[in-house]
Amino acid sequence: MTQVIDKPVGQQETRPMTMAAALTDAMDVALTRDPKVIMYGEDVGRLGGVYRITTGLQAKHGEARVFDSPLSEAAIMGTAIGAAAVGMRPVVEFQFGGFMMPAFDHIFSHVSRYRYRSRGRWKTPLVVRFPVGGGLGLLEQHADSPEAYLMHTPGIKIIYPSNPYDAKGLLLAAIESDDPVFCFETIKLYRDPKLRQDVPTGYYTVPLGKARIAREGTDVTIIAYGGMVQPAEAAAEAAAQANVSCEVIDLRSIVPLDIDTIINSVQKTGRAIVVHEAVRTGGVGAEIAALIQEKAFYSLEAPIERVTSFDTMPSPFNALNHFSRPEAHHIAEAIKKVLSA
Amino acid sequence: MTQVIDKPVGQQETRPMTMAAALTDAMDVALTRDPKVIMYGEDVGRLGGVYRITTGLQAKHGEARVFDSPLSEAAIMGTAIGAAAVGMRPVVEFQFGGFMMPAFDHIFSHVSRYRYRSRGRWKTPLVVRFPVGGGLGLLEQHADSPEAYLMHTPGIKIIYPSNPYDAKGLLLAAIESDDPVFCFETIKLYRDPKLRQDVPTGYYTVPLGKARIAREGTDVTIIAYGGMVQPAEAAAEAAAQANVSCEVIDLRSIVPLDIDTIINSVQKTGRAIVVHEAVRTGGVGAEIAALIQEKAFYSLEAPIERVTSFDTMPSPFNALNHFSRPEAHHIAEAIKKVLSA
Amino acid sequence: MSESSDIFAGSTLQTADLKPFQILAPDGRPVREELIPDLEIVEELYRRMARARYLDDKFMVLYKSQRLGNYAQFGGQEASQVASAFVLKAKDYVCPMYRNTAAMITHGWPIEKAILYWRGHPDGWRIPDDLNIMPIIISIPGQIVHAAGVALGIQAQNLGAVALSYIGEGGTSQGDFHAGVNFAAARKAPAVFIIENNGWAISVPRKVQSGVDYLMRRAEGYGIPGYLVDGNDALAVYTTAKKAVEDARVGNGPSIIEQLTYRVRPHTTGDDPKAYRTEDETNEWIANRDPIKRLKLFLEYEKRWNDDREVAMQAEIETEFTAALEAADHAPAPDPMALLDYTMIEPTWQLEEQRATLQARVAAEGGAA
Amino acid sequence: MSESSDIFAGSTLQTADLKPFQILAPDGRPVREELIPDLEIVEELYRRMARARYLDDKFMVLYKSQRLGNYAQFGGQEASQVASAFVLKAKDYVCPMYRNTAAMITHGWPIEKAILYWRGHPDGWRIPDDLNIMPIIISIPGQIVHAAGVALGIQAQNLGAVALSYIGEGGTSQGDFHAGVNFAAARKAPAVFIIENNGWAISVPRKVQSGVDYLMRRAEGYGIPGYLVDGNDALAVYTTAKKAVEDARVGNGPSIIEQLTYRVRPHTTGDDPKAYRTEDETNEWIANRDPIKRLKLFLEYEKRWNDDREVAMQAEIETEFTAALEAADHAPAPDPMALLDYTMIEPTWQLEEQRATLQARVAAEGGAA
Ligand SMILES: Cc1ncc(C[n+]2csc(CCOP(=O)(O)OP(=O)(O)O)c2C)c(N)n1
Ligand SMILES: Cc1ncc(C[n+]2csc(CCOP(=O)(O)OP(=O)(O)O)c2C)c(N)n1
Ligand SMILES: [Mg+2]
Ligand SMILES: [Mg+2]
Repeated sequence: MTQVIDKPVGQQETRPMTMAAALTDAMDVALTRDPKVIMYGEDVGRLGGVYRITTGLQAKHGEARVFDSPLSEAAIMGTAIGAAAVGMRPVVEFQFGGFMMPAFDHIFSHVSRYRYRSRGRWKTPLVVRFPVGGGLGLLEQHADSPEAYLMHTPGIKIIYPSNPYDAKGLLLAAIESDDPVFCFETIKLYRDPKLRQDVPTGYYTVPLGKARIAREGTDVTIIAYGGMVQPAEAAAEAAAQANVSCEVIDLRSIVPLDIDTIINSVQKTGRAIVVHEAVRTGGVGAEIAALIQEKAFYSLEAPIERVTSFDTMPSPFNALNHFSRPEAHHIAEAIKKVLSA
Repeated sequence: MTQVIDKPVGQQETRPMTMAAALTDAMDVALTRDPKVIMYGEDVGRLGGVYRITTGLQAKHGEARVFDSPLSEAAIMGTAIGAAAVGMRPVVEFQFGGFMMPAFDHIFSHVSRYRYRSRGRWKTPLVVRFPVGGGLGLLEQHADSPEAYLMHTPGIKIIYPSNPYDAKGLLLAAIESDDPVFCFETIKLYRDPKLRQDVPTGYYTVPLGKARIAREGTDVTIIAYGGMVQPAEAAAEAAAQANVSCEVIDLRSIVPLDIDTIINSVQKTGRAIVVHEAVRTGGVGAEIAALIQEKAFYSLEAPIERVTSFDTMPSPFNALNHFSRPEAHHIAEAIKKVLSA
Repeated sequence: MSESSDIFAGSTLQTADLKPFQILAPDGRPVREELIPDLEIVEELYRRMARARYLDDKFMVLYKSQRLGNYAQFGGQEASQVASAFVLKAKDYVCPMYRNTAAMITHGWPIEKAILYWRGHPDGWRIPDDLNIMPIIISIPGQIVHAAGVALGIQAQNLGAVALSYIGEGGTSQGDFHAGVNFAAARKAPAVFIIENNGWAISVPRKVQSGVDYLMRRAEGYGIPGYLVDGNDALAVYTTAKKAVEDARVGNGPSIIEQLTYRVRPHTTGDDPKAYRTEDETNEWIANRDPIKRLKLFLEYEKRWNDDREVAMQAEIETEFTAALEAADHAPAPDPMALLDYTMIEPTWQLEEQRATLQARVAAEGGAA
Repeated sequence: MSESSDIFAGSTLQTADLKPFQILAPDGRPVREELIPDLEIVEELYRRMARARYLDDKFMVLYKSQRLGNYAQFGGQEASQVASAFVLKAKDYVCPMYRNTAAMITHGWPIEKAILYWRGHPDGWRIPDDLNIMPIIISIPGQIVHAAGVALGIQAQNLGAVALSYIGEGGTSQGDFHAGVNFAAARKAPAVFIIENNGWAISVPRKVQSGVDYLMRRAEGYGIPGYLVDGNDALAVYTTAKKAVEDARVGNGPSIIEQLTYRVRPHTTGDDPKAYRTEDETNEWIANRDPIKRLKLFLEYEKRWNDDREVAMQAEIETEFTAALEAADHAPAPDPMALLDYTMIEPTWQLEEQRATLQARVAAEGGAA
């Protein structure tokens, strides 16, 4: 289902990979290419992280380069800033997206402003990775989607892959970026067998800020990212049965945001739906809706719809998850709504 | 200039107050009315806070109820949660809005979810106050406007007064609220002599979630809050010279948001501008724009404009502040723009 | 260990050698005869620890048969949790983290609720009205700061109560551990902070967390007592917790207690420790340092226990648990409105709109709402 | 002070009485003759402290005449900052907070830049390329964690350098103080953490921050050395910092140094301490414990100093400062594009749009852009 674009020409060797494997491979490639890359976080060493995304990296690249840190996100984030400033390229992990908050002062006050504050003397080329999203019936605080907090924080980039090829290419581009990058990894996608695809084993990057048109269409534009691309595609597929042609845009990165692809599509379709798993109010969907009405006002034939989780805690009530976290049929309703407007 | 509505009838005694004085008075009234109210934070005791908003309260109500805490926003926020849960009504202060971030885990993970998490067993009726906004040439990090981070966080309320009467009434309503409330106090307004007005000396509340129509108009709706209400009014005044009639809405609270007043106005004017001092991307303006296009789509005659600060650090460059922080003439440009659309 | 540089008058470095406080040796023999509490109490501790162990075992079974969600086991830490929470009065507060099911049931959490909680059932999240247990905290270590706040509230209202909070040794690396303990210490608030040092933070061994030998040395930096205790010795835990709690209660301020124990089970039911530690290490603790076995041996030496009593006790425990499980199994299916209930006391219009959406979705599924 | 409860083998409470390390008494007489450094060094320390004091005095004057923004004075803390930063090599890093202008100029920050920085001029924010000074941190205490990270980077690249960071006694109550120091200690990273205990955090006295007598006792909890130093004794500060920095450099890991000093001036130029402390307290420090006077007295006893040298030195200092001020006064008016410069290395399209807006606004004002 997932189409891959931007595949580098001439890339030879590939291997079938899940998203988890592609991320691991990206880090392996980065550690091999650049001695300045180091990796740390909680459980990332021996265990390879609770989702095993750093599996094997300590064994291969040594404890000096891949190591367990004390249990402190503030220390992880704050030290990554210092280490990056003096020449390293830290790639650090938070155990879950919701656990970035103890580090939030370093995000809001420091990583976003360190370069600005020194007027370019110090840059902080670092990457922070973490699993996000729900639908797995995990404990509370293991299903957050905190991207909007970061989007509202200047000076940083945000990637949000939806498939193995992108995950590897975006993460490698992030590690190469001289601006700090936050990498959102949807837990539900890590080992999704449907996503397994042939991914180049070598080095390549997917440019930050170029969205992927996951499905072309003419009637409705659905904008999604990460774990929401699949339900968006499913809803589009279902709509196709009823002769409604949906274009699905997979943003790939939130910052930079590929506004051109969004606006081109909405100019064509006149109708837009933004889907995200984060809570609704003040989410990324609000920003995208604001931008669309700003830049494609005269093309819009219906109010832009947002399909999001409810404005409450991501459900710890296993049995009820599916009522809040966006599913294909919720998007289907939104499609009906924008069409009937 | 500032019109006061919702003035309780029969309220007798008043005294001219600045916004600073009105806030102090509100807390004095609250401490007097309710023995469960306690106040703490950095420098709030003897000194009365760096902006002297708690001046005199320790002397009057005693060190047990108004006291200096250790220098830790996380401790201030986290202990307020615990103390509120077991029966107190803490009103705590952060020294500046930008300094709430060390406490952000307690905001994101706890104060927003404590009641939900216990399914109503524990509530956390607390208020967190702090000065925000710039335009005063202070040091870096003394000019942030972090309301969007809170708006995206469920379970909490946000008040943002623009004048003495509202400040006192909203703060008293906040202290009375059983939901946690964050109170944004615009530094620039604290002692603005233009705002000085007669404020009742006794107890009264201004209901949360009811916006104030600061100026009626028919051509353009300008939505603002806190320190942006004055420039919005000034821009409206200037526009009136050119026979453009602007309606200025002072939100008073961001959560709850008075959507009815906004939508009624936009249905009348067909044109909307949202003004805030926070950085643009992912700000409150995005949410309001998204809501307006959702609920007043067919009334809109022009794209909703946002007048905000740039997507960077609030300027520490004293001489340059006025290029980024919204001023009346920036809003005037937006008025022209929505009219020419 | 003390650095007695003759140059630096004011230097410190681990000035005292420390040994964990013990009353019973691992073989159950008293090493501090004079400190043995009333034997009624010892028996009660034993019963409650056995009850906790039974629950932990059963929860593993329930998880495996998918009748429970991913659950944080405490097996092996029964002395550490039960014997400490046991010293509390009903008016005292427990501020728990995810691994404190044993402490929570000791303070009165109904087992039925514990099952529902770990099933992700709304009724399990609801803390009963008469119970002074704060919400279980997952984001490490929020509970420590909340405990300082609860203690502040106790102090302000003169409630005569104490806030007892637990944290893993891994959690002590978090900034909030410091911020919370320091706040409580600075205000002499009635809180007690127990570090359950179970050797591991998921896959990360104790030594990665800090260069210090014992984490209770942190107490030194707050001007409060720090205690190092054999956390698998229920009597040492009990005696220390009692002192710390009563000190706090009478206004002497907080203490830090480090209880040396071991997480003999996986981090949670979803974890497999083979990936990061040897089974030998674990087996050594199970074989030679089990807290329940130790207490039982002691009671046997004291002739306070025998097989008959054991069998009767186990039967009681089983009966209680079976009834609780049955009750939990009969809990009504969760009401989907629970997704939005309790978010705000005065819900915003957005929440009301979403409530309507939720109702429609539930209705579309043929649900009740 | 030690609690030698015979019950609790493993308990600690402030096990050692501490006295601040001193080499010179307040009257300038050596109390530890044998530890006096080379007198060349003492002279150089004196010069640099005098230079720093001159700057601090001048900055106050500039502020009053509105030629400087609100500025965080360090006056009275010259020994604490200058004598510690003085031990660094050029390759070492300073991770400063807002009050560290003295430490920064000691490590090579041009006075002209300092003036521009405190004027809020973009050129002052730019740290010169050859200087290993990290950005001044306002959000307390980010610099501590960054220093741990700089130390990590030093370690990883074998740079043979050390990261020196400063924090006020108030800042030690923040969680991040703990998180940062613990991280560095756990990894034996080459960092040194200096607590400048100047008695006050704005209006909040030391005792409110913590129940402990000396904050360097925190070191005990990280397994690293803690030093208590008379922070107004330049020679004691120098000697201790030297040891801590060289220990860190050779791989022995970090230390915490608490330097007892006093903020004789207002918190910042905008503050009025009369609101919260007595002038007597302050005057006592000024009269009897001034760090510069102490060093001068010592040099005079040693016959290394006299009025002629003093006059010549003051003239030099004045000349240097006057030139720096002149240069700063001649700095070009800030380019308004500085508002957006350096936000991102690869600016987003939003930033580019905003750049155009900014350009238009500047043009409308008749500016240069
Ligand atoms: C803020 C935060 N970061 C990370 C985690 C993920 N996490 C869950 S348990 C754990 C290890 C905790 O170890 P410890 O504190 O020793 O407690 P134990 O589990 O051993 O009882 C981690 C890192 C979390 N829950 N919260
Ligand atoms: C996170 C944060 N909270 C609050 C403040 C406001 N603030 C500035 S200085 C100060 C007191 C600091 O005292 P101390 O750490 O002793 O340093 P000193 O100013 O005495 O050098 C406070 C509370 C801040 N800068 N950062
Ligand atoms: Mg542990
Ligand atoms: Mg201080």
